[in-house]
Amino acid sequence: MDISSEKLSWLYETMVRIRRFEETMLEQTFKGKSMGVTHSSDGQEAGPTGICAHLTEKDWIASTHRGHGHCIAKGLDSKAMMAEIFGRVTGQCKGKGGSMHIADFSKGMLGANAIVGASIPLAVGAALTAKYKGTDSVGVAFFGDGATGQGVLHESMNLASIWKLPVIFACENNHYAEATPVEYAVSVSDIADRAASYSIPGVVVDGMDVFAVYDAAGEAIARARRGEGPTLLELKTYRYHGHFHADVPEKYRSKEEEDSWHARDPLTSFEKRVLDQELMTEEQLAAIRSAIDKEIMAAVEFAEESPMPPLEELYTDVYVSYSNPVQGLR
Amino acid sequence: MDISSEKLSWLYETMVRIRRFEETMLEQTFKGKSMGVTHSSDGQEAGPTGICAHLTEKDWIASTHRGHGHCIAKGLDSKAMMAEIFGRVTGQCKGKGGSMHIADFSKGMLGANAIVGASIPLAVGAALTAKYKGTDSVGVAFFGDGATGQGVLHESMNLASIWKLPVIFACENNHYAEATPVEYAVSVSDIADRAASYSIPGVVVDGMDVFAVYDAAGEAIARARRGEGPTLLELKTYRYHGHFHADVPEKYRSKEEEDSWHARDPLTSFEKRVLDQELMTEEQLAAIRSAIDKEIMAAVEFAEESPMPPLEELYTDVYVSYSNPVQGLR
Amino acid sequence: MTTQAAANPLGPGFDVPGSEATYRETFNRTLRDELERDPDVFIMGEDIAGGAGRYDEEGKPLDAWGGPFAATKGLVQDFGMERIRDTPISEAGILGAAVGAALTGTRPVVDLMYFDFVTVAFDQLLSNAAKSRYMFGGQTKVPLTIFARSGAGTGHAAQHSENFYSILAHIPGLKVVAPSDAYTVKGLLAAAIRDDDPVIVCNHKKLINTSGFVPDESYTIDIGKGRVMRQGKDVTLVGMSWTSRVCLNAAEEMAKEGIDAEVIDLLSLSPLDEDVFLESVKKTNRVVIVDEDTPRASMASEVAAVIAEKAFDYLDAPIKRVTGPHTPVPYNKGLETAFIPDEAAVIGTTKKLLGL
Amino acid sequence: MTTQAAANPLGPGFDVPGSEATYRETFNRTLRDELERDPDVFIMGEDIAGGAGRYDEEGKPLDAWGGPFAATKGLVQDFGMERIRDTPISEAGILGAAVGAALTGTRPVVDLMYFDFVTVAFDQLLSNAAKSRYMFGGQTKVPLTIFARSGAGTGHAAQHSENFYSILAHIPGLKVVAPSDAYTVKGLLAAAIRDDDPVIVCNHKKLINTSGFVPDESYTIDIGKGRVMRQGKDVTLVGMSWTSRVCLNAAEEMAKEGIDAEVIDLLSLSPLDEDVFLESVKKTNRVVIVDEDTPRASMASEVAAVIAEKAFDYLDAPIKRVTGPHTPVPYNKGLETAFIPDEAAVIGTTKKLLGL
Ligand SMILES: Cc1ncc(C[n+]2csc(CCOP(=O)(O)OP(=O)(O)O)c2C)c(N)n1
Ligand SMILES: Cc1ncc(C[n+]2csc(CCOP(=O)(O)OP(=O)(O)O)c2C)c(N)n1
Ligand SMILES: [Mg+2]
Ligand SMILES: [Mg+2]
Repeated sequence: MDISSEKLSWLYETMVRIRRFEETMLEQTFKGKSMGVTHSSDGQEAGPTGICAHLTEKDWIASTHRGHGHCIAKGLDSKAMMAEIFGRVTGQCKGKGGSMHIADFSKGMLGANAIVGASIPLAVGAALTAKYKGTDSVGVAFFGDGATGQGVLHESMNLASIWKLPVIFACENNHYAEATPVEYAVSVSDIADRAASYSIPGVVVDGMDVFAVYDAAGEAIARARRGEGPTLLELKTYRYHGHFHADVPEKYRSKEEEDSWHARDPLTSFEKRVLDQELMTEEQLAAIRSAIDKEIMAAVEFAEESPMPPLEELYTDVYVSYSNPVQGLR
Repeated sequence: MDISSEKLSWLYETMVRIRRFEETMLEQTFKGKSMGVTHSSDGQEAGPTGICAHLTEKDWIASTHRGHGHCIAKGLDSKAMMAEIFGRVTGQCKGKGGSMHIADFSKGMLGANAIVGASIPLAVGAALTAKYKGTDSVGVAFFGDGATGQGVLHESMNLASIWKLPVIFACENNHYAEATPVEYAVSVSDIADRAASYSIPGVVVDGMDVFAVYDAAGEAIARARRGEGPTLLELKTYRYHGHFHADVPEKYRSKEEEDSWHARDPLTSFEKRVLDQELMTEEQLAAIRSAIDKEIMAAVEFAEESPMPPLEELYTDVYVSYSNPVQGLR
Repeated sequence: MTTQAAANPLGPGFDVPGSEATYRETFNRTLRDELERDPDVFIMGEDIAGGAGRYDEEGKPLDAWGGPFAATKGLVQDFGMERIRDTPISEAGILGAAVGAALTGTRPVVDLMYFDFVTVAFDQLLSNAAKSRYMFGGQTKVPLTIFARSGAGTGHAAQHSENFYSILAHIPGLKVVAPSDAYTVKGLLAAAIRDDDPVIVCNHKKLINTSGFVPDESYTIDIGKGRVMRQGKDVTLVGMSWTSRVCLNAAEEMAKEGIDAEVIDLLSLSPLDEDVFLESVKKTNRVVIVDEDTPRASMASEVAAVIAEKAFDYLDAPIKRVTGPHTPVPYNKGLETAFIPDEAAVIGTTKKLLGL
Repeated sequence: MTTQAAANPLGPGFDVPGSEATYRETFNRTLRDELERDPDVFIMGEDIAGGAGRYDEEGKPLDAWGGPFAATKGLVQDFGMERIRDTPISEAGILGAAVGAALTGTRPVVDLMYFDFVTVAFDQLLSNAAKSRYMFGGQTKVPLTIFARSGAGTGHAAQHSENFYSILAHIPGLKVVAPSDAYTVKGLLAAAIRDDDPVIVCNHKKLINTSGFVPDESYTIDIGKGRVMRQGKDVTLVGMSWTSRVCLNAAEEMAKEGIDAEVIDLLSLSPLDEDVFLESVKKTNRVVIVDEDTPRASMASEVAAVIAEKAFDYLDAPIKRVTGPHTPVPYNKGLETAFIPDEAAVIGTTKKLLGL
């Protein structure tokens, strides 16, 4: 395998960080610590990890309501993320965005977005900036199988194709949009096949295997950086938990189905593979896991102890400048 | 050829009616008789004619800003159409809609629409009604190559496919959207190929040959009536005049290109074919032409002599009922 | 009992058989009634059933979700998938298809979940639903009902908390109703579904779990009629949707201090019942308009403008508006709470207005 | 000269070098100036060049269309296709891409043709352009300019005649400007493109062929500042976009009869310059607000509400609104003309208000 050992441990560390963050985030949500709904991405760790492994802070990603994994893979700080979910002023968005709007522009993370499909053209625009300014940055649009129902995806893929923009359309097909099975809502068996409508490459990828994602994404991103245009990646994956914290997935999917996906868990299959191939030792893996455990616990503490935003924050950040603000008429 | 002689003369009569209507409509527009912009469809007669030849008043069509051909093929009265363009109360919409909004619900014509792409889902909805009520009616969505840039087309084709609705997506690819060449704006060489994204049939049709359209449409509509779902037809065609009355197409397309399409004129090729095969006589064709000439002249006279809508019409037809109308605050 | 009842005080106290019920139950129950009443009525939306295409042990279609806030819970199992139609996430396509269906002889009801998502389908709403009848010279109609959830208060943040009704009420061709309790949602939702024009039903998230008296019998409340929620003589408080309750609570509070406020509940935002608040202002000579929506070109602005034009000579004091600020809705609970006009704000403004 | 000049009467009469020019020429010229000023500025839209991908004899990109009303005529040949970017008909995708580009370091200017088409991209406008800065806690900005044509008067009928600015001005996070002549469009368009927030520029179709004095030098007009178009003492007429000219014409007419009307031109709808009309009303004690947009929850309503709250004690008469009716825009010329508030309507209403 042509992956440096640093990269290898980064892949594992990142997937573990996502897993622990989501599990902890859910616990905290049930404890009432989140100020709003939360959407966990555990089970889907391989996608963002394998893709962002090829990106730097100069590259941009656009994310969704299920965005914690994208954030972590793009290098966001778990403390600031947890604090945002807790609605604290130390949060990534000063507690004004919450779980569905975590962003860090300094890291090239253009934000989670709570309107399904709405963040896709933002990645196209980021790629347009790259082309306009002549840099080799790329834009990655993460979106789900359900988002393929939105017309703006079609428009975005057409624009990226005719303008040969450096965009990766990363469809995380976790087989459900809320409680709606993909086979009901999507009129094609492999979403990747829709790439043909835009004369761009479309690749079906095992979204549970970080190495498969790493390879497919590496090719697509290299192609984009070479100025050869966009690629559509379909990552077949699965969300272990419900659509949002309170959803009960047993109502619409079977135990057998869930088990079959858990059997392909991205973390355990990674562990098995690196141990079999003696690329990493059990000690190394364990060390990473316990380090991440501590980090996430520390993130919760940090969030817990952080102050709430002052009331004036209600009125700030609407505009860069505005001559006549209206603070409600009282 | 398995077309009855009645149908055969209907095809010719309808194409001639469209041609004469558009030419006359343009003349009248330049004379200042139209109250707004007009978009001529001459050159594109074979499409609406070959498709509507299979429809009854129980079937529905949704149309565009370039809708006169669709209206005529669906059996609308040229008098009421011309009067509408002249803004008269005898017009199809009492002079309140104009060239871009001609409709006749009694004929299953759901209206021309001035928002590109916006009428496409209306045909899907009409097909939904057919399915819901268990009739064998179909819905036809006419739209241009430029409209394929709109996300709502993607959404509509996906909906029609998953619900197996009786819809014909009739893309009139006249190779330009205003002054934008299709090869610049559309990222696939044959729009019909996009049907694969929805697991439905997609057929490239010679949009200058009414017989080719008649056959392809016949198959698609029969399929729809059998409950087997939608079809995407791409009619390759050409508009002889500018995008709208004042547009000068020479600015963006070549004489050679225009000539090559005129050489395939739907009317002359029809005439040649029926005469060669002795399906109709020159006398029959001439009789039809002069009858239509008279009809269209009569339509202009009718429009000319028709009264304007009374001022009260400004306030009517906003709602079926409204308890507190606001006639402007004066 | 239609308008009459609508003009009555709050739910309880009718001499008609009925019972206490939540807004949520009543909404669901009313959908059921209308589906039974008229076979042309069907409902479309994302996960209004859930698990589409899958069936339970008894071979019934799954009812795994039941719409946001369980608005459509249980309906698919009784009415089937043709009438309770789950859709992909394609608001523009869905609403456009609903308009097309309405134009051709059915009476679609569309659940757009949150008003924020109406923006994705806004062109279909403005260009087709609202304008078809007019631009086609009155030859057709659009018997379409759209409902969604509005407002702040549940930690859904900027993209799931739009009130949006000010924008909708601005649009000619649309009707907009804003129930304020279980009693009014039953009458207004039924009226909306039976109406031949496109009607949008605004359901404030904070109302959904409230409960009140609901008559058993079927009734409609006339679209275009507001109601007097509380009689008073010192000042008029005008509310809509959630803020009608805020006004009522504020009025009860102030009553303890001897301030006798009249409370007007608009119920319909388009058509707007000008008489119900003009008559009140002519009596009290003072008015505070309470609207959770952001202030500029809002329903609060409209009510103020109508009063300033038609009841000017009766006014003894400036027209006051208490609204949300000109900002998106923040996530943090404290900030979000500060966004929403509350009793304290209404009482404070009213007392200032009364010079107390 | 910025605000100062903006606060001046109409174009002519400055002691600065300049010349008569049309709104159309001035708009095009200003785009050119800003493209030259800042390499990060680029323009996107449908057929803003025309014939995309094709070249003339000299190998220059075709300039076959130049945008509706020739707004961008000639620009592609001087600035190239990267900076004058023709697009497919994908308003949501285009606007979304523009927001993404603005978030990542460029300054896009988007031509959406007619305001009616903004509805197709409305979600990108409301959910992303307007809310990104706020929901991300102020860590980013959206330096985006959107322009389109508004209003009735050209026979474009229901789907091409939206004014739409009342809806836009309602939205926190957006700025909205409405020039009323060649002089103001130069200053406001330049200010919009240089502004770090999303700004929407409303160009009324009836203004595009009007002409007036335009200074040669580059200048901006502060966004958020209105102007006094005409000084007067008897009554205040408030206009915006096209209706500012209607008000001015009406004032000149009435002057002949000895009625001395002050005319306020809002120029900015968000932020709204409350002081400029409040000061005027405090002086004249009477006001007529003239707005072509449909009346409910409109800019006219907002101005009326602000006056009713903040200048109540100065008012000697009801606040009058003269607006379009609550209907879509009809096609027939006579009906369309009746839709638009004209001088006669303004004069009639004003005289009634003055008891003449
Ligand atoms: C425009 C819009 N419509 C509907 C919703 C409600 N909603 C939130 S997430 C979701 C499902 C999205 O499914 P998918 O794209 O597959 O992403 P996943 O949740 O599976 O990660 C829906 C319908 C929304 N947020 N925005
Ligand atoms: C949403 C929207 N965007 C832009 C326009 C302006 N416009 C009118 S027709 C047209 C070109 C349409 O091209 P096409 O779909 O190929 O139809 P054709 O005119 O060739 O018949 C454009 C851009 C519009 N009317 N609606
Ligand atoms: Mg999914
Ligand atoms: Mg075309």
